[in-house]
Amino acid sequence: MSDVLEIGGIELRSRLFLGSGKFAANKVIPDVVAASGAQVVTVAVRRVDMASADENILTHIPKDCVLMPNTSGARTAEEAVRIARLARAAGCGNWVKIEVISDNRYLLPDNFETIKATEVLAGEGFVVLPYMSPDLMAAKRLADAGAAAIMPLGSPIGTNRGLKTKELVRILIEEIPLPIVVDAGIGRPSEAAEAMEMGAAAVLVNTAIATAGDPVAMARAFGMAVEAGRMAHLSSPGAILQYANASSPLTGFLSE
Amino acid sequence: MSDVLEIGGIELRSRLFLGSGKFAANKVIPDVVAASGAQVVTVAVRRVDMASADENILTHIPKDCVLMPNTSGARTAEEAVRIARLARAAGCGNWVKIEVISDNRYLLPDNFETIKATEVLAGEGFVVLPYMSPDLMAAKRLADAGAAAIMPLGSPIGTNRGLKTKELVRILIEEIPLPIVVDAGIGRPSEAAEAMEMGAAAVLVNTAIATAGDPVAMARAFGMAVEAGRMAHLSSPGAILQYANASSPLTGFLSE
Amino acid sequence: MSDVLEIGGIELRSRLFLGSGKFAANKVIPDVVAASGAQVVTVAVRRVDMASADENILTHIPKDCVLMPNTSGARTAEEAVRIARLARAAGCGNWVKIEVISDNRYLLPDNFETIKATEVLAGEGFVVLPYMSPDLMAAKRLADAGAAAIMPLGSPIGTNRGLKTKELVRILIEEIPLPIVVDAGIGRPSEAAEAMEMGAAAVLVNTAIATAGDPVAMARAFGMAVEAGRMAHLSSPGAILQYANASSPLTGFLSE
Amino acid sequence: MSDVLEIGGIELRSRLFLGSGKFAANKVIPDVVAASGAQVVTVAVRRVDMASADENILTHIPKDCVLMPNTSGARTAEEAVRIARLARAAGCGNWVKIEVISDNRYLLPDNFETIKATEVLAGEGFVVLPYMSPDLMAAKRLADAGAAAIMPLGSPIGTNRGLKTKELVRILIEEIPLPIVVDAGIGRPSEAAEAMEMGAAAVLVNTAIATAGDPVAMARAFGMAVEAGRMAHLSSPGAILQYANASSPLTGFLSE
Amino acid sequence: MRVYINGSETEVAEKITVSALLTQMGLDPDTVVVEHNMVIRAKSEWAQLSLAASDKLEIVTFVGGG
Amino acid sequence: MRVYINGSETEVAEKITVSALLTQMGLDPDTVVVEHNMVIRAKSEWAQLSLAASDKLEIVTFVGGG
Amino acid sequence: MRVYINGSETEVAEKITVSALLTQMGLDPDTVVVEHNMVIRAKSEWAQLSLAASDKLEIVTFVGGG
Amino acid sequence: MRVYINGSETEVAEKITVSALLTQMGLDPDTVVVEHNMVIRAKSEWAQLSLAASDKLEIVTFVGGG
Repeated sequence: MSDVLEIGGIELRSRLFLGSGKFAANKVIPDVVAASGAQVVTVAVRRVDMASADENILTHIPKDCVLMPNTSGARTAEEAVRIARLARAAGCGNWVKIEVISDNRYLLPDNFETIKATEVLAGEGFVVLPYMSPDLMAAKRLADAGAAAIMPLGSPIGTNRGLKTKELVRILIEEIPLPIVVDAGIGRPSEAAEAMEMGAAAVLVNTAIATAGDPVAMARAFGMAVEAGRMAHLSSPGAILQYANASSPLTGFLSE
Repeated sequence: MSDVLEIGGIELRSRLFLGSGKFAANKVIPDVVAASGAQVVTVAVRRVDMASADENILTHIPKDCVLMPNTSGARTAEEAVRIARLARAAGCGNWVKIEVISDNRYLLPDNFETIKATEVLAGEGFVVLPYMSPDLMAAKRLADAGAAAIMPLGSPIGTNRGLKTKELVRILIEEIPLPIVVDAGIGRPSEAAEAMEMGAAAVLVNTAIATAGDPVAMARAFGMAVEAGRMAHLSSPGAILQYANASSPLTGFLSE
Repeated sequence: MSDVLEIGGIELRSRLFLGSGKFAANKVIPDVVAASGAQVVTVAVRRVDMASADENILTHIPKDCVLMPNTSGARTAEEAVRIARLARAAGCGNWVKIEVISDNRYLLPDNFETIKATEVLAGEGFVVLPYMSPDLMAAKRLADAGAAAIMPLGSPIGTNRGLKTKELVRILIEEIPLPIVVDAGIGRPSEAAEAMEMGAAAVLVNTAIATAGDPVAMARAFGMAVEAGRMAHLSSPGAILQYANASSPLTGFLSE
Repeated sequence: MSDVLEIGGIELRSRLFLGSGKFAANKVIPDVVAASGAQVVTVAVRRVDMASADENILTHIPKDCVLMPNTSGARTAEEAVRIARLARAAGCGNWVKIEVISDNRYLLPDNFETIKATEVLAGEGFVVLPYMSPDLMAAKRLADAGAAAIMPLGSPIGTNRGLKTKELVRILIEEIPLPIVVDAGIGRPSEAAEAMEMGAAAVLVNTAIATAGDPVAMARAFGMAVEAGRMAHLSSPGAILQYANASSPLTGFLSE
Repeated sequence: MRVYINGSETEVAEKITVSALLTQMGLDPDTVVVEHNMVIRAKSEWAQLSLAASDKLEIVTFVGGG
Repeated sequence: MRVYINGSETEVAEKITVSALLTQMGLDPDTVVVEHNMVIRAKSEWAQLSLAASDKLEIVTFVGGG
Repeated sequence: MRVYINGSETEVAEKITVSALLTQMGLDPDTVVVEHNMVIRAKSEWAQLSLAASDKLEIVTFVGGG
Repeated sequence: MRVYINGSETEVAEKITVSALLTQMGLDPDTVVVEHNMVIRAKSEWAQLSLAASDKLEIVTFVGGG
């Protein structure tokens, strides 16, 4: 099928974006990436930790993946911009997931600072994918600021609560002429499939895969579910009805 | 993966059962079966129609599929038994989906007559899969009567309304030591995936595939979604939480 | 308003039925009944307990209430009939809530035994209100057996899970020409209101009131919610729309 | 009960705010206000219409109600401020509902402009209740800007779709130390009750009452439902459980 | 003489009547129903109804229930 | 001679066999099942099985169904 | 003399006061608010406030709204 | 000479270059990015770039994140 998603000039065949945090052991990541089929993988930027001789995360991510550093840890647009620039200096491309958070309980993103950071970074040539709290007017401003895609949350990060913001995400999909990537909260493949059926361009999943008992199998499950949901979206699903409609002929039979 | 579903002595690798009704043209069925990966296909029994020189449905169903004739049209156990015997006489195996319906608006099955028919047909050596309105005590009686699997409805036949009976189906899965196959009402791949994630053994889909704009693509989508849901069920999904849980490290960063 | 519910020849103004079990102290019951406005109160029948000099529950129930003994403890129709007869011998009227349960985990009722008991007791002149697992054909049989009303569960007894069987209860309301009383599982006033908005004739609440921190206030809340839901049902609610519809005039304003 | 809601120095006993738009005939409004028990009523500001000798809406609103003019029609903060000042010049108090909308399909509010308008108007001594798209960080900014309460939408204006933004509204209630008033989208009394059970301080209803077949009865229904939901919130509702919990004693009975 | 009261084997006086038994048990006759060998007995019969050895008696009452 | 085929009264030749009838109706014997007076008849019996007046014959086949 | 009333160009008498204009338009002064060249004017000013050519006047009132 | 590395005050040799510092810290230059007094410095500059007292250095790398 020639159904590709183009973001920042790159043509993606997989519509599952993968987060690389929280894995019990990072060495499982290559198998997870392979099983999921993901072509975009997020990473975070942190000060080197002298104490723990932690392996380099990049060694676990296949070279043909698009690397999407996030700006986690940023509480303001200014900090997000600084982190994004550091990330780009690593020479792994110019994608960035903007994430500006100052709420410590629900880790909900700050749309206002996110818009400011988007504007600056898009102006500097980054391919900017802002993580946001679903809100139509904020999404419009992100689009105007130069975002390459919009990433509204389904529910708070890491909760596995699913697509609780369906009503608002549905409106973004309908009204915003950019790819909508549901990021955060997706806990089950069925929820990823539902997001895709609604017309999301992609979903970003991390916790649900990283914390599953078998992350490789779960990655494969998400990969298939995302593809299934996308395919269903393109296949003109039938109408939802109030009354029943027989699957077998109702015409007369033996008793008549 | 060696995850097989055994029903009536047959080992099934695919957990998507396919209904063959309502296709705009039956000649699409072979491609639909292939795309879905289904190994069990339902058919109905009807008087030959001299008026329409209708092609034989069996010519469209691959020979290696398990054929599961239904007893649609039956309003009583007696009629269901008669139809089942006719179906078996065709020499295509001994599986039967019992379907006894006298409600014309919602086409809801009659559990009482269904139990009676199950008892008779199981006694005659049929592999009996009764379609039922989800009810724990009725399911226990079906199990006692010799059913090989239990097929509760997700919502009324042909409505595409989805898994509206989740609460009751969940209990059947937990309490009945037989495969639970969600039959009727599943309208989207995401709903099929959710049923599988809950622990259903399989799902039976007809309308959602047959009436899609592109039934072959929709069949493939359902096949993948069912597999994804099953895989997720086996992969120990993570917990669902109230509060957020960062995917990126929360440890100190630049500003500190 | 002259909106009365007639069951067994009695005209009820309140559509909230109250269960009397599980109260921390039975002496709160008169205030609960008064606050709720309930006119029908259920009780159970048990062997006298010599050990605990338990007060008589009837002393706590206002004399003008309709007493509805249940057959809890019965595992078969025969036991239910025996309990119902004992209850009637107490001389407190001829209403009975049939409850036949042999499932110990979810306490789900046995529709088959319930139908048998209904037939016997209706034949003996009882006003029979069977508690049931929502299933259209079982409800039709209960109606045929002489039930005065049908009482499907919203979710398992005592769970406060709410109206999880909405899809099936909605169909009972539409198809069964008897009052439908949602019994079991209703945990919040909003859920009681929703059942009434759907067209339920009444709801029976016990756990949600008895186990609230303030049962009297909760009883009042349920009484009001049931009345609100009923009133809304009778007031022709507006349509549910996809797109917005301004509440304030959209005609031109200052800027034009 | 001494449960009062204080906003802008005024103590409100009713937690149902009423919108005055869309009534088929404005002369029903006094009966609607009385039936609902509402103490706060919204109105819009418009240019006088010479063509239609429209009666003055204020003649239909009881004098003891708090009048809350909205800024509907405003597309920017500046316009909202201008409308608010005009409204205050009418001499009917200093409350204002800020409503800044430039989206024509879903009429979703613009949180950014709303915050600006809130800051200006709160600085001028208005009691400001901003209508907003539910977003935690925007709500925090509104609080900082001097809002007296925060009014997130349940679903788009006039849709009767209900509390679709539950997940986000729940977080606002938990995190924002101001009254949260659910405004827009509430279509049924049960939904209003649910919002109150969640801990909303009040709900604002217009379309659901104004477009009901019987607006006076529907107003009464909403008034009762809001009170019921509030009372339930204050009564420590019982826990929601997975497994059943008998309402009648499970101790031995006849058969033992 | 031993009878079964609510499932428990119990020693009672020979030919004791139901009325006497209830009094002895401290039960208010107005709050109980009595089943004697599977037959429900009206309150009016209790004064005359004498128990025999091995009789089965059920004495039930109403309790809170939902 | 009149028989009932799938509920419709139909004129057929005297003592016609099921095989002959199917041929005459243009039906492929491999795709149908035949019930004769409420008894299902195996394909192997059809050549010998002659109909009598007023016999009831059901000739069924598989169609698409869910 | 032409002024703009609620966005529409309108012919009015020279130096007409707001009070006179409202009376002429049949509007109840108690139900409207007047903005004159973007400045809200109190009711007490209306009798003295004369319009000049090209002035912009907004006359608003409350209507039903949610 | 004391400088600030990732927020911690640290003793280093006078005029040490970034390259030397990284080597001394056992860090693979290919896996880190260096910000010197708020300015990001390209890898090609590290061999020449000498630190002065009180300089602020941030040495960051990629870790797992979502």
